[in-house]
Amino acid sequence: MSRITYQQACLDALAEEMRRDPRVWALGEDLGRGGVFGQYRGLVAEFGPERIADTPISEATIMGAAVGAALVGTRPVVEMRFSDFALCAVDELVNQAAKARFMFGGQARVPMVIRQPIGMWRSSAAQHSQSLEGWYTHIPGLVVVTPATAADNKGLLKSAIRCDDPVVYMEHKDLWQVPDDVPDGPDHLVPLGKARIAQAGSDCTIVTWSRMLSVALQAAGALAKDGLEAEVIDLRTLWPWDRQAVLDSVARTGRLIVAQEAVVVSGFGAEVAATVAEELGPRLKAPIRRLGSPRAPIAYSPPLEDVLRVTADSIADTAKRLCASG
Amino acid sequence: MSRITYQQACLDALAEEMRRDPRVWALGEDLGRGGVFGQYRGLVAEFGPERIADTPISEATIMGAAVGAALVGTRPVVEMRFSDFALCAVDELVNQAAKARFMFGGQARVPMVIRQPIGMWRSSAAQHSQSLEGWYTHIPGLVVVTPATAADNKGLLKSAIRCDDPVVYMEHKDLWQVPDDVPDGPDHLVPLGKARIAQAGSDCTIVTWSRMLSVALQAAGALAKDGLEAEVIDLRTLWPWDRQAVLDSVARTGRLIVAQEAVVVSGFGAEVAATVAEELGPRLKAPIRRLGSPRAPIAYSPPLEDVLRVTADSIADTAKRLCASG
Amino acid sequence: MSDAKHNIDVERLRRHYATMGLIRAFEDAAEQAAREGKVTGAVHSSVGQEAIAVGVCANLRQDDQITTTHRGHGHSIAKGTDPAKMMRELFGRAGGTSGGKGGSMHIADFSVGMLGANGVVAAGIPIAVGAAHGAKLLGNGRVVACFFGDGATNRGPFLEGLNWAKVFTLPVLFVCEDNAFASTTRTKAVTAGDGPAARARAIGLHAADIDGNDVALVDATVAELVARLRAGDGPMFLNCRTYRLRGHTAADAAAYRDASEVEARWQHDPMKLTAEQLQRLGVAESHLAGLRQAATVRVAQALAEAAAAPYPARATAFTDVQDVGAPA
Amino acid sequence: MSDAKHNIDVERLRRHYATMGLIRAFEDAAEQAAREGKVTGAVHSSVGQEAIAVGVCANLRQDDQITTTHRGHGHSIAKGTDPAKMMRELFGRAGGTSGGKGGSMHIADFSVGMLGANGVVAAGIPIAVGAAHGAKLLGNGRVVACFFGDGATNRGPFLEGLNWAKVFTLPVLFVCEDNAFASTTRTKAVTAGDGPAARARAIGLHAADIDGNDVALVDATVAELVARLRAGDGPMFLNCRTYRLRGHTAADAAAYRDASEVEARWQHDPMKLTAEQLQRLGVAESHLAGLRQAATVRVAQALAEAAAAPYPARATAFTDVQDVGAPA
Ligand SMILES: Cc1ncc(C[n+]2csc(CCOP(=O)(O)OP(=O)(O)O)c2C)c(N)n1
Ligand SMILES: Cc1ncc(C[n+]2csc(CCOP(=O)(O)OP(=O)(O)O)c2C)c(N)n1
Ligand SMILES: [Mg+2]
Ligand SMILES: [Mg+2]
Repeated sequence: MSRITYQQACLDALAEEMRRDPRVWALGEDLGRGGVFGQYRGLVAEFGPERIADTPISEATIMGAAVGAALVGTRPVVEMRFSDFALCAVDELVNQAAKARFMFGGQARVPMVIRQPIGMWRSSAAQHSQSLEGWYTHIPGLVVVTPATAADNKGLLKSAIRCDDPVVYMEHKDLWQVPDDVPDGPDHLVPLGKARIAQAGSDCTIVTWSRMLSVALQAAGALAKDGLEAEVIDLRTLWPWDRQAVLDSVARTGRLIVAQEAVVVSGFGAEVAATVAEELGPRLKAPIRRLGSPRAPIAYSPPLEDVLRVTADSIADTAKRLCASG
Repeated sequence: MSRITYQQACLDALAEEMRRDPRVWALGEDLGRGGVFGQYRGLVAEFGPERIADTPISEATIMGAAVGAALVGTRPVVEMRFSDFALCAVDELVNQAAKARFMFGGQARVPMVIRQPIGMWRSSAAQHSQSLEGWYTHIPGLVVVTPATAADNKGLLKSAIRCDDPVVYMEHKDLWQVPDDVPDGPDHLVPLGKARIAQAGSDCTIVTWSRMLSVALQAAGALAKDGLEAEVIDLRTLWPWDRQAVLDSVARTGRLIVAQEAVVVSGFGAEVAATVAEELGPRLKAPIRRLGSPRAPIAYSPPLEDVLRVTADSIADTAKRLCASG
Repeated sequence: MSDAKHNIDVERLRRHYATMGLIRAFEDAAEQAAREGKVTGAVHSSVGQEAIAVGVCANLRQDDQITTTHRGHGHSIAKGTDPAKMMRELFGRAGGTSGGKGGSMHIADFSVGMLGANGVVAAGIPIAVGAAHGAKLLGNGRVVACFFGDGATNRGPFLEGLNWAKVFTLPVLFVCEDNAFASTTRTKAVTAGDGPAARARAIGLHAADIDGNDVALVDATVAELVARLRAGDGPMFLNCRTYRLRGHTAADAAAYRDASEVEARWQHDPMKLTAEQLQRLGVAESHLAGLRQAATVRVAQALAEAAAAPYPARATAFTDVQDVGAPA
Repeated sequence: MSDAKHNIDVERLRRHYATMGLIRAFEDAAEQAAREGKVTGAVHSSVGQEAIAVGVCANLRQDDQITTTHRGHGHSIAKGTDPAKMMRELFGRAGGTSGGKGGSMHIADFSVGMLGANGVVAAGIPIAVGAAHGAKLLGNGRVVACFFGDGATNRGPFLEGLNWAKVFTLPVLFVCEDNAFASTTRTKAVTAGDGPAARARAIGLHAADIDGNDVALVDATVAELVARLRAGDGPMFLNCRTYRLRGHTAADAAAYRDASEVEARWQHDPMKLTAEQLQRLGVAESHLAGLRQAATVRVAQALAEAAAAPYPARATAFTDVQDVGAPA
């Protein structure tokens, strides 16, 4: 175990996988100078500019070329810089990467990782702050991963790189500098599709992912002081997601809050809520609650940006109300 | 009232609005020859090639140029041909059209209609068949419309053209030739955000939109023979959607089925289901059920394609089971 | 014996003619089947453009690779795809190249380096570039030919892909099939400047601009370009002027152009031109008729087989989606 | 009195110098405020590129329009935006150009035809083209100048937008600020061919390629190009060679380039060049110092005002979203 940052953890993960498998390479803008968040720092020295490739500002072709390179047997790790810019490459991701294996009847696979940092990062405004993870869960063929901790950003990135299908890998921009205890050595893998009970509890279930995990844990801490035990589940992977872990928990607690940073409307929280309603509906002790951003673009000005944030208080308040009713 | 097709209805709507407002114009590939589904047939003769503009195959710029043209006071109607191709223009739609009004503090508006035909259309396969309406409901700034009938394809298109914000307008490719009674004259407007109770009933509520409406009505017909009265609600507009109409209905019937052609996972049905669970959860008589496509790309071969379709039988069966339980 | 102009030997030209004839027969049969409703999806015929497919692919090894477009039957056949398997795909049957999942717009045959057709105009360009990028990283000496239409040169990936290939010095041959149409629109009406080759040159690529209906010329030009690819000279560009003799799809009567224009273009039909050339080289028309007849028979058999083949098992609607998270 | 080379009159050049000085002062203050954490978002300085903004916008009428990029303060000031309003925007305050909702990357000022900065590289190109398309449809005689960087010429919309403008004969002036960098990358390292102007010419546009640090030259060149736009000659292209004297953002020390390289480029600083030119034309350095001083004072005041301005009301987080379906 070492205490390292989320940023260092994924750096280690990529370096280990590149050492292990010569077919793994990374491509994107400015990677040679370490990438825009330092998450490629120093890699070009070890692996050279062929395997840490600086590209033109050509998002569509970064994505499309990775599809081609994956089809012929390499394992590209694509850096999109901000998930917002990946919107310049949606055809290549959704119509090509996600569908090639199926459309071609299984003749080939598309083992690629698409890194798309998400989330609010002080005053990044409407085009540099979006959390669009829900979108990609809707697209057959894609795996969607949203690591919340340094340990997971190591273990999940390694699993993503080893996955034979395209993985949309969404780090959160506000987590890069957050440290965590991370298992040492190259064998720390976190399986895709397995949630983690970040805190056990019996009064209500809070399902969350990405940066919202720390907010949910804070809320759980506050609730504990009021004698309420919240169970906090970090989904880690949104597709496939760990339905069973969530259903088991909610079956025990009878109450569900889904907390996400993304816009609530048609966010992934809707899928979680709908699934729980379908499976457990009449057995719930209280109505389901979703928390997330109102449906408005993200403003630049700090106080306006903050209006959109889900806070520990809002989670705790919601939990208290749910636990009071029913 | 005249009996005209869905295709003719929207042709009439566009022509009427172009006559009424000289700022309205249409742009897209092959419009001069009537558009790929004939939905622009004859318009170039009346309005000339400036206002029915044939464009290069440049989806990103079709969308982006429309944003610019809208910002300076024209009212473009953008034709994307297949919603799948609109994926080549997502930055322009999501980062630009949807956000400009807000990012610029309300200095300008983006009155444009983005037509994106959706849905399965025999053997169009994975890149020409998608129903991605759910995606756009997640994006602040966008209105999302999914007309199910010829009457609505007239009245909603006219409302969309008159709307001062970007409207993602999704016709269904399998409906072009379907006739319906359509009110005559240029005053037939259908308001954005109002659902229609396509059939009243008290035993369960079936919420649907687009082509699935006819399937749901068929199911309701079959259920009637078994003595079950299903209420069928056509949402018509997915954003804003008529929450109140749905909640009122489900409050009465106590049972909800959401039927959609799109992939179930994170489709708009999840938003409807989650909302009803939040608002009415413990008062439901039976668990909510969502029907839609399994999460797989759409295959070419007819029998494989059909595996993904929601049928009247599957809706009726689900309704019967819900009505039996509870 | 050889044709002086392009120094092509008659046997090679005869083989080209045979392959072109096979493509022609395939396209005619596929269009007919589409009109009869036997092929349920769209069919985009490459009739009139066969010389390009054949002239290019004749210079590729089996393990070299290609990407193609919605109009890709010819390229597939020229690269070595079995027409019978491809016809089964068009019929949506088991045993089709993609198991019936893709249809005409998603033909692929990785066994012969055919990396896939594409339903999205210009989408094959970055994919081809990436395949070449992969070849370079793997050091396997393969080259990639990337087919696309003149209409595709107005989409962003055209610029991005060419620039990328040049920046990374990748072994890609870009082949533009400049057939005058983009669906129902005359490409020139929506395209500025001096054409695809001029655009390529501005991005630093060597570009040739030739009559794409002359198979010997295509063959000879590509031989040179592919040699340069293999020598590591970076991407090469080839614009092939041709004409789309049929409608955009089997359903398109192409009433937006005069019959007289089309008739004039039939005089420049590559099958006709190649036949005349072969005759000048001493091959009898009866021999050529035999080649055409063999193609027709082979395609008729493919068609009959396809029509008789079973549909894929319904469970395959859920296979090949993804390893984790596929529908149960 | 006028400078023979560009036939520019000294008063016009003096005004250019004053505006360039205002931009310089604004950028210096904004960068400083960003480093101090007073400006919470990213700041991209246009120091070294002021001559382009000023030389171009001097040839536009107030109701002509521009689009710009993440590096757009200079263009905005040159087009007539009040620096005080813009500074409030950078501080996220009420009364900012976008009411604090946009920040530096989303400056817009429709009152002077500034249609918006953009956080997405090259995204302003289609928007500018569309604005020109709108102008043509409305017949209002306006022209549009579209600013973008050299890095943007590798994105698809560059090709698509130029082609579109030419096909529809639109009054757009494309202005490439060829400042040698795209973020931390040297643009040349990822760009093939003979540069932006060559690409534009291949798409059929008339293109000029000039020293963008010479404001008189920019002014004179643009005067001619804009005259052609107004005459209906269709889109024009201008490549302005320059150098990004600061880091990519205020947070970027730009350690990826040698201090000596940067120093050499400061010798070619447009402020310095213009001052020398004015001195040659007989304007005293003391007068120029006065102009610079006035700019510094004006910006200092803008800064103080911005820092003192209130934040926008929280309810405005939900205004300007959309007419139907906005959050309650
Ligand atoms: C991105 C995109 N836009 C539009 C279409 C519809 N479409 C299919 S083929 C075609 C014309 C393509 O023209 P060209 O590239 O010249 O190829 P050709 O059909 O002539 O072989 C169009 C517009 C598409 N498939 N993809
Ligand atoms: C589509 C997109 N990709 C990447 C970025 C990140 N980015 C911001 S500015 C920039 C460099 C732009 O270079 P250039 O166009 O030359 O403009 P300059 O910064 O030199 O003014 C990059 C890569 C972005 N904003 N948008
Ligand atoms: Mg063509
Ligand atoms: Mg630059």
